[in-house]
Amino acid sequence: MRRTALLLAALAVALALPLFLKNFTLFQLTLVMVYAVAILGLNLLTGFNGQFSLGHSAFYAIGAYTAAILMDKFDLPYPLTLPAAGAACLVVGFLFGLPALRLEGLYLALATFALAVATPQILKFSAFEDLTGGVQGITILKPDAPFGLPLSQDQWLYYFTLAVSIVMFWAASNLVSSRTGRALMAIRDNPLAARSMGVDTALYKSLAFGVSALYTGVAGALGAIVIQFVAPDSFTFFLAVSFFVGLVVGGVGWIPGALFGGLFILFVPNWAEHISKGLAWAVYGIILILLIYIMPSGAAGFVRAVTAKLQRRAS
Amino acid sequence: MTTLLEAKNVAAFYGATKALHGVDLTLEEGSITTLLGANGAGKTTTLRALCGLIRTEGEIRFAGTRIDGRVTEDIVRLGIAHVPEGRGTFVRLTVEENLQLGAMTRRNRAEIAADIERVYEHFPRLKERRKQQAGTLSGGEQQMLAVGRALMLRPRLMLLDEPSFGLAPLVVQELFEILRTVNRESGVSLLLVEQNADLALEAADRAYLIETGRIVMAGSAAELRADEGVRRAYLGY
Amino acid sequence: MDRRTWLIGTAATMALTAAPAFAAKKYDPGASDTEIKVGNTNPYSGPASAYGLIGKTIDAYFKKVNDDGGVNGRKITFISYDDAYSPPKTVEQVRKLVESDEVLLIFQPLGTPSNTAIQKYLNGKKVPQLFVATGATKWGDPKHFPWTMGWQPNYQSEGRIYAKYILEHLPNGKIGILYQNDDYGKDYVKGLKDGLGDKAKSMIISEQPYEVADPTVDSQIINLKASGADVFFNVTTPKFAAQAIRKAGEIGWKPAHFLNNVSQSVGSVLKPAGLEHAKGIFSSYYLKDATDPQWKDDKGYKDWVAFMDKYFPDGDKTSSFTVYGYSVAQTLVQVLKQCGDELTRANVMKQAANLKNLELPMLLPGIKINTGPNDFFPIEQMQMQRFNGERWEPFGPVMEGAIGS
Amino acid sequence: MELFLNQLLAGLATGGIYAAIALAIVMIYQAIDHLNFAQGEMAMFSTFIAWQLLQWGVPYWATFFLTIAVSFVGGIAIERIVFKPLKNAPVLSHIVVFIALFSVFNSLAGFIWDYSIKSFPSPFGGLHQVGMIAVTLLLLVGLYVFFQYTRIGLAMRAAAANPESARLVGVRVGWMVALGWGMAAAIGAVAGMMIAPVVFLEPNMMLSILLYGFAGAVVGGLTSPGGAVVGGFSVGILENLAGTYVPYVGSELKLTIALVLIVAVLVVKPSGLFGRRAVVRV
Repeated sequence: MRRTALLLAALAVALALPLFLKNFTLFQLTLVMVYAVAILGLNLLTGFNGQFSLGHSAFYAIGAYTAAILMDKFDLPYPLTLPAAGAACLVVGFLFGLPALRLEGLYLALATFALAVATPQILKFSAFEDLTGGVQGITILKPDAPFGLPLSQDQWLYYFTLAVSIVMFWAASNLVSSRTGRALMAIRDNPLAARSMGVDTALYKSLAFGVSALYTGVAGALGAIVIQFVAPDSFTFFLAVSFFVGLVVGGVGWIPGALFGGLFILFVPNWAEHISKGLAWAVYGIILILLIYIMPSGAAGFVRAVTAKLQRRAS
Repeated sequence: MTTLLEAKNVAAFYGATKALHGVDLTLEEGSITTLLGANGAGKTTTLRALCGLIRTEGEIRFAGTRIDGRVTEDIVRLGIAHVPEGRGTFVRLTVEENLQLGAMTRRNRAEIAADIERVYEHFPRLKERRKQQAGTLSGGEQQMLAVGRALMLRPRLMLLDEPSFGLAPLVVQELFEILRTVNRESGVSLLLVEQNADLALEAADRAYLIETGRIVMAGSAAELRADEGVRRAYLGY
Repeated sequence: MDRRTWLIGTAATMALTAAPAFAAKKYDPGASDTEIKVGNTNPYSGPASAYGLIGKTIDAYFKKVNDDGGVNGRKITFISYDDAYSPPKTVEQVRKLVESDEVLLIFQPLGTPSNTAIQKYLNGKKVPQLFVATGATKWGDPKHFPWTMGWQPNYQSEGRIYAKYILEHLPNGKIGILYQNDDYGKDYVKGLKDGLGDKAKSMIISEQPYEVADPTVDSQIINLKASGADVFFNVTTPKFAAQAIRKAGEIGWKPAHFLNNVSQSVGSVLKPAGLEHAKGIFSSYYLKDATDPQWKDDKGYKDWVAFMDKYFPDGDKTSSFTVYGYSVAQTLVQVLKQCGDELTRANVMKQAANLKNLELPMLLPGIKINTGPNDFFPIEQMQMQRFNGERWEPFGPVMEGAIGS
Repeated sequence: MELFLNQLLAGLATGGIYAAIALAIVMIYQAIDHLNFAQGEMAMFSTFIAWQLLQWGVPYWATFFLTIAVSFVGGIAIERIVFKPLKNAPVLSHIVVFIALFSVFNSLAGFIWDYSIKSFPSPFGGLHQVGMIAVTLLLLVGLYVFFQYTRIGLAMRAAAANPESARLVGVRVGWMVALGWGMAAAIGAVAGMMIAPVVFLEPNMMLSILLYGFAGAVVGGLTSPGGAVVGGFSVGILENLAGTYVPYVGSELKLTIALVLIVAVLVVKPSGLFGRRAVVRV
């Protein structure tokens, strides 16, 4: 009951924000949601299935390019590009998950990292240039609010992204508490036991990769629409590393953590730059270390500790 | 006889969970003492508490010095060798390297080499396999290696956590024979945690019974053996 | 600023904007009686962070301008953010500059992808995207993007200048190309090919790309030598240029070597590569190389050194980026001066498109900045030069790449 | 044929770079059971310290050993200050801290020494790349002797393999980990000073080299210093030959091809070519 009330309150605040905030701030919050969905995808893989990835920028890029190409070359309306991007990434993720089955822990982290590093090079590859725009990338148009709604483009995109994010988060929490979710977690916690209980670990692990990629791909498509531009330089391995940082800072295996992660990777670098321009990334690094020092398990652990304390006091 | 180790009202914790609730123990120099109890009663925890592997409260003295709150590495240097549950074998290192590690706190190379030879005398099979990866040894051999490694410290006290676990009866007999020899010849005191109470009581001078983190009975091995409750619960006759 | 230049600039202002100069004060966001806010993004971190030096130099130069009394009595507030060479970050930072900091104009955002990402936004908002720090050709398109203007000679025209020279002097040359696999590298190659025209196919016998992520370009140089090329078109950024020059020298490959001007710095490229390997290299340039001893008594050079010593003492005087930042900042100051009291975004663009024969102290002698309503390419001239083992020797006339105008 | 030989030699030379850094990676992996993503940046930072000493007029070999000493102490300090308090934090949090260190070192180097390239001298003159390979092999032999034949080397191996058992025989595990950091930093410093003359010194010089170093270490097997060296050389050669001989896509997708091959190796042999999986009987 309390949880529902909390969620409804949060939703009310989210819906009301555009009335008070500048377009620029809304744009930033839109990006936060985009990143949150991407991190959620990573969380489904790492947090709930125990597989590492330092390569999710690749799926984000595939989602973004799918959306951009469909809009630019085939004039597909932008809302339809999201399912297309998701489907494309589901397939690619699943296929990548197959060889990844053989790899564990660090080796998987490295294989995915390699994927992240190779992504910009593949996007630039001259044979695909007609489609991808090569090194120049693709510029796309920013959508106006439909049905003559009296909203600015930024306000409309904020609501659009909010709606998509809610659906994605809702689906994720349902997935996690379903039979499939339990199988995924059983694999994470004890692969041998899961197998002996009759869980097809290979299938589920590849599927986890696919679903995770789907989430990140949808985020990529949203990101492309919000930024209005895709180019190889937008999808370097720094992006993959950012997602990873967002995942850990938010809390591995905790769905709302993705939102914390999104806020962190968007705003903290800006604060760091505000504190010292020359040493911005040193400041960022130190903030990160201190944060891990204070909350070793990210926001998830922190929130759990606080609620536990409150409950203890209440009882 | 002098007191070698004395624990007073020792509590121990895994994280925030209290696992021992005030354990009192006294070990005499040169004795064999056994700690009996059911699964999960706190036997292993007691051993881990004595050598500083987990957080404790209360007082522990070894040969007169307080050792509670000190780090394991320092406690080891005072002469307490712990043969842990699961034997703690360094599986990727060779048998001989495992033994050398046992003497990590000692400096005199000649003495160490001599001691390795003595361990090989006790356990000739280890000598045959000295260059082998320790992980390739059988369970009994690994247990012997663990005891050998502990001996390399030249300890005053050895803590043994279920040395008979998973071993064939003949091997167990052989192992206990050697333990008794070591106790007799080198004067090493032993604290023995065992599931096999019969075996332990036969070897021991003194015995403690632990239940849910508390010592519920203490006395000579003979006394415990004679106790009706102990007999029914732990000796099974 | 050099007095003569200032006079020319002022004369131009007087002649062409006489009427508006006396008009009433008019301001757009970011301008007031006391202040002009100028926004900028630069990669201060990430793989392209070497370019961050440009932003720092501009910042230092505006401090000097402010110390000297500002522009028409107004101080310049320079707000520069890090975009780490990542287009989404550029979009975010530029929107922050426009919507939150409310700058009058965006000046010198760096990088082709970054500028592409913000071009539509800024043109939609009618905010000047002035003197962008990239040499792509697409920045001079006033018909479609009247709020966007480049500054430096574009890469393609530089490529054409080399093509012209090769056709004239090495008509039977076999050309090998090393280029960075991005927009910058590909623009150069396109310029060269366009310049060679029909002969491009037969003359170019090997093209070797490299990635910024490659540790070295040794392998590519070996392939180029093996291809039998005797003309080497070297389209590389400083680190790789130094590697390429050294490797070619080490393996005894001695082609006619054309080096793009991005990497012509004596101090930070040719010297690390080994001056003996660099001897005989051709390049073309528009700025004075601060490490070239021939300028040591030059008034413009000495002023620049005085500026660096006072306002940017930590700045790298061997890098061409500090000279670049200094000169482009001077160009903006000229535009703002011409704006007089009418500091509107429209007038900024109008004056930027109204630079006539502007000479700057660190531009090579004979190179002038010219713009017009249909000419959004401020610098189009370059001077061919050859390295004599110690310094660059100019030869031939000032050349025009002639594209777009 | 001549082209092939030249590419092979060039690949061997770049492979030497990867091998050196792969060795440092494996070192720290042995000590702490993690891949240190800040390894390259630490090496870069050490090299800048060396460069600064040279600028101040310190002779080359004095600089060389002074830098190694400073890096060794620095590595230990990092472990004591940053990681010791976090020893109970989850693995993923550790990786984030590596990323944080990466940012700190990169940013700090750029702030102090700026981002333009600097040439770094070689003690071997024209034969630098031969010298570099020799130094790498020397390091490898030195490490082998250290780990195989010294007590402290044995203690380090024990601490990495089974920390609790190691404590029970009196090994000061915390200090062994710190020592591992120190050694990794010192080896990184040597690698940096050997690599910088080839690629020029600047804050981002290790970015891609680290990746190739990882690849080399993984191909060779993370548990084997010798494997790391072989792996590093193979990656270097592979990359050059792919760039030269794979038609059409080779030159443009050189990096991608190399990475695909590495992943392929992993799929076939998940613990690398020379890596060991622990043999355990219960």
